Amino acid sequence: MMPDLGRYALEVSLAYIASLGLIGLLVLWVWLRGRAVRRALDELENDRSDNA
Amino acid sequence: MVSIWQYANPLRFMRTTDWLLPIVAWLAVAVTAVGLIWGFFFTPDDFRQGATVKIIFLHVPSALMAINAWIMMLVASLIWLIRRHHVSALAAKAAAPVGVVMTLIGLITGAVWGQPMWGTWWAGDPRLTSFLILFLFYLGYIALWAAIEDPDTAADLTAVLCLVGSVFALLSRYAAFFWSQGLHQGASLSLAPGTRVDWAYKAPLYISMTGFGLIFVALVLAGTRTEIRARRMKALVARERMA
Amino acid sequence: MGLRVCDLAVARGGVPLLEGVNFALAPGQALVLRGPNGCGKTTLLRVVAGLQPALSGTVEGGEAVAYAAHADGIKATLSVAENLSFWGAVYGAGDVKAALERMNLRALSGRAAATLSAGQKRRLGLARLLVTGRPVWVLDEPTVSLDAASVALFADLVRGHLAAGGMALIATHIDLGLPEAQELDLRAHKARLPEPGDAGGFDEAFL
Amino acid sequence: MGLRVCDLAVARGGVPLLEGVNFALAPGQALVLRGPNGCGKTTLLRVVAGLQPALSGTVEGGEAVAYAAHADGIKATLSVAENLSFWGAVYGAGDVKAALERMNLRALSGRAAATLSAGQKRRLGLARLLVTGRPVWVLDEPTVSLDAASVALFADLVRGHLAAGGMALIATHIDLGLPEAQELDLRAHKARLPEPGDAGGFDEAFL
Amino acid sequence: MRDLRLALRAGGGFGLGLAFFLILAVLVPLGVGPEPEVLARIAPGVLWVGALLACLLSLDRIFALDYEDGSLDLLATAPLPLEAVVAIKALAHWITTGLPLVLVSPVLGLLLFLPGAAYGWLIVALLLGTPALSMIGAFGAALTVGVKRGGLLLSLLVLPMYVPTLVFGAELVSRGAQGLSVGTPLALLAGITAGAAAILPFAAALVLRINLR
Amino acid sequence: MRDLRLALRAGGGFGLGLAFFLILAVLVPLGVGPEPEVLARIAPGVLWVGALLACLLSLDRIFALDYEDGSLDLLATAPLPLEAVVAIKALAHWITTGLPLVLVSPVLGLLLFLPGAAYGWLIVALLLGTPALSMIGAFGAALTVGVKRGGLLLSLLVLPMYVPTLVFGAELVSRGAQGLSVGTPLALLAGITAGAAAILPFAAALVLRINLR
Ligand code: HEM
Ligand SMILES: Nc1ncnc2c1ncn2[C@@H]1O[C@H](COP(=O)(O)OP(=O)(O)OP(=O)(O)O)[C@@H](O)[C@H]1O
Ligand SMILES: Nc1ncnc2c1ncn2[C@@H]1O[C@H](COP(=O)(O)OP(=O)(O)OP(=O)(O)O)[C@@H](O)[C@H]1O
Ligand SMILES: [Mg+2]
Ligand SMILES: [Mg+2]
Repeated sequence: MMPDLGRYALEVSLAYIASLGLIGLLVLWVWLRGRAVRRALDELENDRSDNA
Repeated sequence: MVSIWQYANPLRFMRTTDWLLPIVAWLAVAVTAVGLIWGFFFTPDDFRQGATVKIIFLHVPSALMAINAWIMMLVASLIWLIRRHHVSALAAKAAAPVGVVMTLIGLITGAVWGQPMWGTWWAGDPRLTSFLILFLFYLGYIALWAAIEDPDTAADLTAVLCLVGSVFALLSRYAAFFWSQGLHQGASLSLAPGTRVDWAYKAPLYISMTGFGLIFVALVLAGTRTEIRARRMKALVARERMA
Repeated sequence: MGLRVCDLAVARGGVPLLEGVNFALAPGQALVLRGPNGCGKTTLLRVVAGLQPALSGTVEGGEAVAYAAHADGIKATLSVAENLSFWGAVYGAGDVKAALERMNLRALSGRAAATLSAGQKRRLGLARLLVTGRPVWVLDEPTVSLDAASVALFADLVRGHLAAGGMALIATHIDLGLPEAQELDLRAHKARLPEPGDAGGFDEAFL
Repeated sequence: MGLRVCDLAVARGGVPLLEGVNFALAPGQALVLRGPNGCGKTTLLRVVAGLQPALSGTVEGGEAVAYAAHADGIKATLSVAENLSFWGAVYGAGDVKAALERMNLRALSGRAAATLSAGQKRRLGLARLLVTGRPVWVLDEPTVSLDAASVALFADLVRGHLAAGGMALIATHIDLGLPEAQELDLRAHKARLPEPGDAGGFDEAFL
Repeated sequence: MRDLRLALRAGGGFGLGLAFFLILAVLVPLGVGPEPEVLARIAPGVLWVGALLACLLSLDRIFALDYEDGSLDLLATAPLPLEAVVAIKALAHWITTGLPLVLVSPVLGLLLFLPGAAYGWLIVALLLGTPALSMIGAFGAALTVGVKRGGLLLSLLVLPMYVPTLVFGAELVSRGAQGLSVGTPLALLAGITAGAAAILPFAAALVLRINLR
Repeated sequence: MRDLRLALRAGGGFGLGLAFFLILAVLVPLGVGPEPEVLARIAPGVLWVGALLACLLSLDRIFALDYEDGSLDLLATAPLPLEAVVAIKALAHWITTGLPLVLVSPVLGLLLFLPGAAYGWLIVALLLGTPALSMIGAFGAALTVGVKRGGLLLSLLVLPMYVPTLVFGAELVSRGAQGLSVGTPLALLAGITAGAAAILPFAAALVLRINLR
C-alpha cells in the first residue's frame, strides 16, 4: 500500500505530517473555541430567560 | 432576488450557516482527502525530483490559499469600512488565523522541499522572502485585533491596517523580486523548464487546491459564527451591567 | 450661533448610557450637568465636542466648542507660558499674557509644567480656554483640585465669558457659585434597556 | 503606635515650602490638612509616607502608612477585582471581596479598569486602602471626582477605620463631612525665606 | 509652523536617535567580527537597518504622549485639520530623527569600511528614504496610540511596511558602491516617499479619529 | 509570586518580542543581500544584536507604566522590599522576552544560514546571556523612569552596558560554529549574568528610590 518514496521518504512524509498536523491543530482550535463560546453564550441566554 | 447584503444580518447569517457549514465542512474533508490521497499514493515519481514532487499537492494549494485569504480579508475590510456590515468585519477577523496557518504550511512544505531540491532549507529567494513578509503582516493584523478592547474600534483599525498593509505587501513582493532573482519556480504550472505538466499531476493538484479552498471557507464560516456569538455575549454582558 | 442638542442618545463601550437629552444654549447662558458617578457626563460632553459619534440625535453648533477634559493636555517639559502660547497658536486667537494674568499664573509663567501642583495645573488647563477664543466652553469637572479661592476665580471667569456672549456647558459634582446657570439632572435621562428581541434579533445581537 | 510629626520642614524642587509642622495622631484620630493650592500639602504627605526626605524634623510611625496619591495606581488592562487582589497580595492582608462590597464596586468587579469613569476609578483607588491593612491612611485629595453619595460613603469608610483604631491624615479642599476630625491650616507654617547670610553662606549657596 | 518648533522642544530626543544609530554601528562590528571585507560588504544594509531601528525607537513619542495627557483630544477639536497635525508631526519626527541620521551617516560608514564610491549614494538614499520611514511610522503610531506602551506592537506593524524602503535604499547604496546604474531604485525610493507623504496622512488621521472615539 | 503572574498578564506582549526578533532576521538579509556565505558569516552577531534589541524595546514597560499610574509610589510604601520588586520584574521580563527568544532562535538561525554546529551553542549562549540583558535593562529602566517616553535615552544608557554580553555571546557562538574551544567566553558570560543578578537589583532599587523622591 505505502508507495515507495525512495531517497526522499523523510522529506515527503515530514511535509505531509507537518501540514496535516497544522491543519488539524487549526481545526481543533476553531472547534474548541467555538464550543467554549457557544456554551458560555447559552448559559448567559438561559440566565436571561430565567430572569425574564 | 435576495441580495447578499442580507447576510450582513447576523441572525440570517447564523441561520444559513447552520445548514451550510456542515455541508461545506464535510465536502472539504472529502475533496481534500481525495486530492491528497491521490497525490500521495497514486502519482508517479518525477524523473528529476523523485518522490518530492508529491509535496506540490500541499505546497501550492496552501500557498495559494495563504494569498487568497489575505485578499478575502481585504475585501471584507473594505465592505466593513464602506457599508459597516458587522459580519464582514468578523469574517475578516476569523480568516486571519486560517491565513497564518496556510502561510506556515506553505513555508514549511517549501522548506522541506527545498532541502532535497536546492540543497538548503532556506534561500534568499524573492518568493520565499515575500511570503515570509506576508506572514509578518498576518501576525501584525492578528496582534492588533488582540490589542484593542472595543470591538468596533478594533474592526475599524484592523480594516485600515489591512488596506494600507496590502499596498505595502504588494510593494514588498515587487521589492523582493528586485532584490534577488532566486531559485523558485515561476508562476506557471511547469515543474521544471522543458517538462510539460502531466495531467497525472495536474488533476490531483487541482483537486487538492479545491479542497484547501473548501477548508478555508469552512473554517472561516465556523470562525465567523464563533465571533458573532462572542460579540453577542459581550453585548449581553454589557447590557446586564446596565440593568 | 448657540448650541442646540436634540434628542441625543449616547453610548460608551457599546452600552447606551443616556437618551432623550434636549437642551439649547443661547449666548450668555450656562448649563450645569449633574448626575452621579458613571452616569455618562463625560461621554455626553465628548459627543457634544464632536470627539465621539452620537447613538442618535443631533448636536448643532458643536464646531464652536472649546473642550476641557479630565486631563489637561499640558506638556510637562514646556513652561506654563509656552504651553499656553502653543494653544494660542493652534487656535490663532487669544492673548496669552492676559490669560496668565487672569488665572493668577503670572508668577508661575516660566516654570516647567511638570513642577506645578495639582491645582496649579488645573488653573493652567482653564487658562487655555481663554486663548481659544471659542464661544462655547464644554468643561468636564473644571474645579477638581482647586481651592476655594480658585473656585471663585473660576466662577468669575465663566461669568465674564457669559457676559461677553459666550456659553458654557459644565459637568460637575460640586457647587460652583454660579446661581444664574441652569441645571440639568441626567438621572432623568438614563437609557432604558432595549426590550429583548426588540429589533427582530438583528440589532440586538450587537446592541 | 500612632503617627508623630515633629518640627517638620519640607521642600520641593529645592524650594522650602513648609516648616515647623507639628502634629500627632493617636489611634482613632483623623487630621485634615488645609491650605491653598501649591502650599505643599502633597509634598508634606509624601514626606510622611517616606517617599521623600524631610528638610529637617522627624516623622515617627511612617512605616505603618498606606498612601493614596493624586494618581490611583490602577492598571488599565487588569479588571477591578484583579487590581485589588494584586495590592492585597502585596500587603499580604485584607479581604478583596469585602473591600469591593464596601466601596460599592461589586457590579464593576469584572470590568477592565480602563473603562471606568473618573469617579469609579477613584472609588477603586480608595478600596485599595481597605486591603492594605495598614493603620495610618495618608490621603491626598481622596474625594476628587466623587459625587455626593460617594463622598458620604468615603466619610463612612474613614469613620469605620477610625473606630477600628486606625488613623487618617487627609489633604483636601472640600468639606468631607467628618466633623470629628481635627484640622490643620498649613498657611500658618509657610516656610520663611532664609535670611541672607543665615547659615554661614554655605547652604545658602544651594538654596 | 509653531507646532513644529514646539514639537522639537518637547520631543527632546534630538541627539538620541543619532546616538542610537552610532551605538548600533559600533555594536555590529563587535558582534560580527572585525574583518574589513565582511563589514564593507554588509555596511549599506547595516546602516539602513540601523536607520530603520533608530526611527522605530522614537516613533511611539509621535502621538502617545499627546494621547496620554489629553492633548490629542484637544487638538482634534481645534481648528487645525487632523491631517495637517499628522503631517506636521511626521515632519517633526523626520527633522529630529531622520535628518540627523542622514548627516551623520558618512561618519558611521567609515566605522563600517563603506567603500568610497558609496558615500554620496548613501546620503542620497537616506535623504530620499527616511521621510517615508517617518510617515509610515506616524501611521503605525496612530494605529497603536490607544495601546499602553505599544512599542513592540508598533514595531511589528511598522517594520514589515519598511521593507520596500529598506530594499531599495540598501540596493541603491550597494549599486552605487559598485558603480552600477542606480536609476530604478532611485525612482522607486522617491516614488514610495512621495506616495507615503500623499496618502498616509489621511489614513493616519482617520485612524486617530477612530482611536479617540 | 503573584506579581509575576500579574506582570505576565498586564505585559501582554508575550509573542511580540519574538515577532520583533523574527522581523529583524528577515530584514537583515533584505538589507545585506541574499548571499548565503555572507549571511552565515554574520549570523551569530546579527542574532545577538537582534536579541538585544528585542529586549531593549520591551524594557520601558518594566517600570514606566507603574511610575505613570502611581503604582510605583504605592509599591515603594508597600511591605515588599524594592529590591525584590526589581528582581521579580526583571525575571518577569526575561520570561516574557528572553526565554521565547532562546526557544525560537534556531529557526531564525535557519533564515540566516547559521552553520549546523553552531545551533547548540547559540541556545546555550542565549540562555546564559539573556538574563543579564533583562537585569541590566531593569537597571537602565529604573534610571530613566522619570523621563517621559525615555525609550531612546534608555537604549543609549543600556546598549553600552550590553557590550560585554554581546561580545562574549557572539564569540561563543562563532567559536562553537568553527569547532574551537569555548570555555573562556562561556565562563565569562556566566560570570556576567551571575554578577548582574547579584548586584544590579540593589543598584536598581536605589536608583528607583531616588527617582521617586
Ligand atoms: C520555504 C520555501 C518556499 C516558499 C515559502 C514557497 C512559496 C511559494 C508560494 C508563495 C507560491 C505561490 C505562487 C506564487 O507566489 O506565485 C509557491 C508556488 C510554488 N512553489 Fe514554492 N515555495 C518554497 C519552496 C519551493 C520549492 C523548494 C519548490 C520546488 C522545488 C517549490 C515549488 C513551487 C511550485 C511548483 C509552485 C507553483 C508555481 C505556480 O505555478 O504558481 N516551492 N511557492
Ligand atoms: N468600554 C466600556 N465598556 C463598558 N462601559 C464603559 C466603557 N467605558 C466606560 N464605561 C462606563 O460608561 C459609564 C459612563 O462613563 P462616564 O465617564 O461618561 O461617566 P461620568 O458621568 O463622567 O462619571 P464621573 O462623574 O465618574 O466622571 C461609566 O459607568 C463607565 O463605567
Ligand atoms: N521642581 C520644582 N521646583 C520648584 N517648585 C516646585 C517643584 N515642584 C513643585 N513645586 C512647587 O511646590 C509647591 C508645592 O506643591 P504641592 O504639590 O505640594 O502642593 P499642594 O499643596 O499639594 O497643592 P494642590 O492643592 O494644588 O495639590 C507648588 O507651589 C509647586 O509649584
Ligand atoms: Mg467623568
Ligand atoms: Mg496636591
